[in-house]
Amino acid sequence: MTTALLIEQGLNGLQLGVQLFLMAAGLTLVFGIMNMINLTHGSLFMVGAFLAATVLAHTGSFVLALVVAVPATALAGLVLEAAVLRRFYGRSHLDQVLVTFGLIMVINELTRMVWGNVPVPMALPQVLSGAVTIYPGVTYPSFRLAILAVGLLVALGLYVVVVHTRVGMWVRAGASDRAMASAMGVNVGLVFSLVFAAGAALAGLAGIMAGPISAVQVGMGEPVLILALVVTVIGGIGSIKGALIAAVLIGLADTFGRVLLPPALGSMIIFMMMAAILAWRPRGLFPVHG
Amino acid sequence: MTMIASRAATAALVVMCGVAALALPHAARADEPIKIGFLSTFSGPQGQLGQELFDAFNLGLKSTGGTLGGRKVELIQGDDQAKPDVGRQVADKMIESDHVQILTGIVFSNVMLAAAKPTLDAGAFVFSINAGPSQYAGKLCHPHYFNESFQNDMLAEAMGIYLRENSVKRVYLMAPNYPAGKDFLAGLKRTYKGELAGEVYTAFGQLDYAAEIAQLRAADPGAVFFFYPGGMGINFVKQYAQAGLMDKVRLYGPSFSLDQTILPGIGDAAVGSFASTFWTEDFDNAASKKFVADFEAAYGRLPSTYASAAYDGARILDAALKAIGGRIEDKDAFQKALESVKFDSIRGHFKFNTNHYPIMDSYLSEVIKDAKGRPTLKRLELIKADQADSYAAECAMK
Amino acid sequence: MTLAPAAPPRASSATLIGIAVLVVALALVPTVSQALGNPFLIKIATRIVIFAIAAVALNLVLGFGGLVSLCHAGLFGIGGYVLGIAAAQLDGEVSAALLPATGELAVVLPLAMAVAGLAAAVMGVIALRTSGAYFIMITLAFNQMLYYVFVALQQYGGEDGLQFNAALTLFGHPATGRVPFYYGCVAALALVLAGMQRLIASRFGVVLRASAQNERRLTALGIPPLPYKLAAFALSGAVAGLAGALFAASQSFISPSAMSWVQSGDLVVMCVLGGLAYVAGPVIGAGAFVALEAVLSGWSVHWQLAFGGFIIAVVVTLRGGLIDLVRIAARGGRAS
Amino acid sequence: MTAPLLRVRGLTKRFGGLIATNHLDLDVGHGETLALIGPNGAGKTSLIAQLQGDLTPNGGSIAFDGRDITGAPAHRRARLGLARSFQISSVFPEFTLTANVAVAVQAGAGHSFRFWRDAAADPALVGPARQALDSVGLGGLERRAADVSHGERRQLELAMALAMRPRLLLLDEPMAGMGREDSARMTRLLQGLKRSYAMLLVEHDMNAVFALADRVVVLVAGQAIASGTADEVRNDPAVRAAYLGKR
Repeated sequence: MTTALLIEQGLNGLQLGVQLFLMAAGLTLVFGIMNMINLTHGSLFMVGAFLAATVLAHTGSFVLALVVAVPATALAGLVLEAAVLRRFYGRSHLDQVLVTFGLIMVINELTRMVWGNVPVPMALPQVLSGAVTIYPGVTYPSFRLAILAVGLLVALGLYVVVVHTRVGMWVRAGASDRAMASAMGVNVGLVFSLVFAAGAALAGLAGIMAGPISAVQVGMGEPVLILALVVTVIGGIGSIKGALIAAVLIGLADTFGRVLLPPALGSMIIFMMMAAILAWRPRGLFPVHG
Repeated sequence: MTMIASRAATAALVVMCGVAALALPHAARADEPIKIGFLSTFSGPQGQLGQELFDAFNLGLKSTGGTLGGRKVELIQGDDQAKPDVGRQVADKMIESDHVQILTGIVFSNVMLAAAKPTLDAGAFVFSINAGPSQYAGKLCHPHYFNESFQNDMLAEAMGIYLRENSVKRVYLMAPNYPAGKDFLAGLKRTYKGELAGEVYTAFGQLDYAAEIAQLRAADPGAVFFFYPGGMGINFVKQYAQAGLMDKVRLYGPSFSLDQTILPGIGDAAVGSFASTFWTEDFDNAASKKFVADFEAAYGRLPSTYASAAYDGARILDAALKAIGGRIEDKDAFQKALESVKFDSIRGHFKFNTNHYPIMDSYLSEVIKDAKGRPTLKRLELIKADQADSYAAECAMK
Repeated sequence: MTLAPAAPPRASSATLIGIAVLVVALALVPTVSQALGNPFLIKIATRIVIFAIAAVALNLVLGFGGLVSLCHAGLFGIGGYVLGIAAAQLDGEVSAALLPATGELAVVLPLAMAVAGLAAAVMGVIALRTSGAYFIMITLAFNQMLYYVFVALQQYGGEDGLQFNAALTLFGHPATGRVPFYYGCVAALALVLAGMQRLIASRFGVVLRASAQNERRLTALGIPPLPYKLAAFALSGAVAGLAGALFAASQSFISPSAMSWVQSGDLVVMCVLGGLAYVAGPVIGAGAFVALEAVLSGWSVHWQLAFGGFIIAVVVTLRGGLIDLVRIAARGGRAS
Repeated sequence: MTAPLLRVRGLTKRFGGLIATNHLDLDVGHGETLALIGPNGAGKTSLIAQLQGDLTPNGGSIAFDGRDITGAPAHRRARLGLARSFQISSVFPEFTLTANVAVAVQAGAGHSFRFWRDAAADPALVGPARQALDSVGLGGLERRAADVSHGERRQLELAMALAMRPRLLLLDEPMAGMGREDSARMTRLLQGLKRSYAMLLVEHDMNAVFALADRVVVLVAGQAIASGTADEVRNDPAVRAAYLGKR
């Protein structure tokens, strides 16, 4: 492998990782703070992509698509939370898995009824449709660089919000001790709704960023959901830092595994890595609780 | 104790109700409608393909007045969820519970392999409008098994012929790591015979191809031949174009990777790539023009190559049954009628080979934008007239 | 008798009667099927019984051990491939160094159980280091590895799966006749249910159920939970392997798609749908799942909308699964 | 002169920068009831957890009946006769009271790889379990542990500890969260048990401590700052300053 190719594949791995992080961040927050396994996270990813593709098709503006679809996905998340999921915070993980499993089926079929079976086109934004030379011999698609930038910005933003703001303090308080947080005057229900909406917005954003490079179709959320779950547990449930590091790790392992290993092993590499890491550190790389 | 008993009774009830709901009394008579089991993939990410086949098959039925050989048709729909064992179970149900006489609609080869055996064992016909596994073209060929669409390798072999005859050097091969993917690449290699710049298999259902595309670029090939059906095709072609390779290294594939199941999802990015095919939207025979017009009117989209075969499928059944006065119950007669079927194919030349797979013309086509700005396939040149598959020699019918 | 989930099943003889009634009802299917003139009913009932065995096996660790395993489809598939490979050798299509070429169920079924149980034990040693959601995901990882291994095994059909024509026998008698095979499966389910019922009530079962409730307490009392959880996991895997072998036998076919993680998820859904607290709960879950899937998927291409809605409705309204309906009915009956 | 039943030497436990146990020396004699008192955060529960095996110390040694158990796993210590009742009730909520105690009996009756016989109908388990429940005043109460009152659950904990036929009871705030009446009842109960078992008692209820303890050790910041009879400790100026004075 030449240096140029090594750099390009490294960028590919990093970009895939960052894309996974966008998904895993919301998942790990909801999982860690509300102790809720939310399998509909993949559905929100899909809804974000479909909404953006529709806005884009009607207006031709990618920015407008972002501006409309991200809040709309957050709203969809809020509705989902208020209508069904809220009453499952106190239930067992199994019940959560089952109800969200049922919701996946329902949301998929509803999406199919609205948008049909045929994959929906979603073009690249004009400014980002080219490629940039970043090293002699390495040209890289601008849009993928944009994904990289967005992902890193989100990571930075999450860090600032969670660690340095009042809202972040509430979130952390709500996560560690609900009763205590309520006593301190934090509206835990509101905080949970906010966190859920934020997670949904991130999933939607991930879907929108994935739209131009992949097929916008029913069922597009589930493969990504599995990878995001892998990232979440490798990083340690509830840890944003862990999610970022695990996502990049998975992105790089997957990219180089696919290129360097025979196909059968290449498909397995992520799962072998997860099994090895959990055997070594049963609570993930950055355990949050206890 | 009462509770225990009623618990068990309710449990039994739940099971029995479910089971009983499947039961339908029956009796087969010749004046009854012909029963066709349409077993296809309707759910999950591949659900689009089943729907495409179903829509086109129904349109074909409509074009024959809703009858086959003058008899009414009862179409029983079933979802295999792209899982072989589910396909086998639903095929069993169609045979034993619905008493279908023909099983059709299957998309995937592995589902076909699982579902065809019990169907044929039960004496019913398998009439494939899509899945074309090599096993049933060769060693497993069966008097009651017909495939009117294609054998997996055929379009790849056609593309191999074109690339060889046009001296395209150092072709780079890519396909998903599953049986049809391997069939397609094997088919290309069978006729291309030139030096390969690389041969890469990716995971089935893979979303991101950036790493493979980087390797591809580094290998500096003369052309790329790829087989990615469905969503994988959309992902790959979009990402290939975004990597700036579309005008540097030409993209060749079978039409399943570049037809109307995929092109709308890609948008303009695929324009300028080439597909081998047995039918395109611009075929100028009357039957084909009617098909495209009717399909667009009925479903508001252009038909794909999948649809073209499904549409022809209904019309083949009609023509064969017409020849024997609709007597599908006479299995030998029906088999002979199918073997020598004459009908007005939208694909132009069509006849069944000795192994009950098609002999037809293959063409090269290019992805262009049509008058309405939609990406479509435009027929360019004939690659091979009366192309047959490569397994017919292994078939000793009966 | 207490109605609490996972409460010690005191009235075990009464519960055994309940299981017996369920089994007798299942045994009546061939008669019903004949009366209706629809032989397919037996096939779908066979599928229900086989998945019921797998779900009951899973529920040993899931409902009673509190371990959410997503690798049971993998173990199910291992059992299926043991039978499939053994039988396919008779056709001369494949060969395997470690497995006998035989279609004798008395040999192959125990073998399938042993291999699946061993695989479960090996995975359990690693997976049981973790707990909770981490356990779910590490078992998912193992399931995916098993899946890709069998996809890669081209000599056994790879993704296409493995078909075989060899006739299966039980103690030398043909075993693949539709009705006898069905009765055999029902008998296997009855044995598994009765065995599980005893197991759950035994000292071993007490430790397993106690570990699901409060592992720390159990340790403080002087019982290390790990060996017991591991034994339960291996046993559960072995029975799942039995179900897989019966599945392969019923179809003369096994493919990797039967061991995908989605299939593992389906087994979990069957357990939760039926009710985790009772040994027979998963039987009801498997029946509802398979029958509903078969009925709904014939109605509409949008069947998953109704199927998903049904699952949501059950989880939202019935905390203990479908078996709760019986409890509600019983309460109503008592009140009147 | 026999060696003490429990002998702790130089025990140290750190949580990051926080020292929970600081080179602690402690002895509990055969048949002795030792009360451990100290302000919140003094490291009492951490100490109990290290003795029982739930936490691994960073340094020092623990010997039980002359045998070093510093590195022994919790279940082995339990078999040797160390029984703990938890500060926050730790029971099997889905089991009945009898079944809860029967698990403790079962733990002392060899391995549990017994797959066939109905444990709930096994007199060898149920008999001693009922006996232990009787001895804590819960006889005849056949309910799920999740459904009984807080006080009853504390009694259940004690019954489970007794059913292990322990040699040393580690009681972590057995009166925590109890009303005055319940506390008094529990105190009487423990007074009755005092003759049969050695006890290490962590408790905030000073009336109970002074009524039960043969000796009192005062723990502050992981160190024993005083030791002696209840009266001696009560009058110790250092203790008054560090602990009693604050209240």
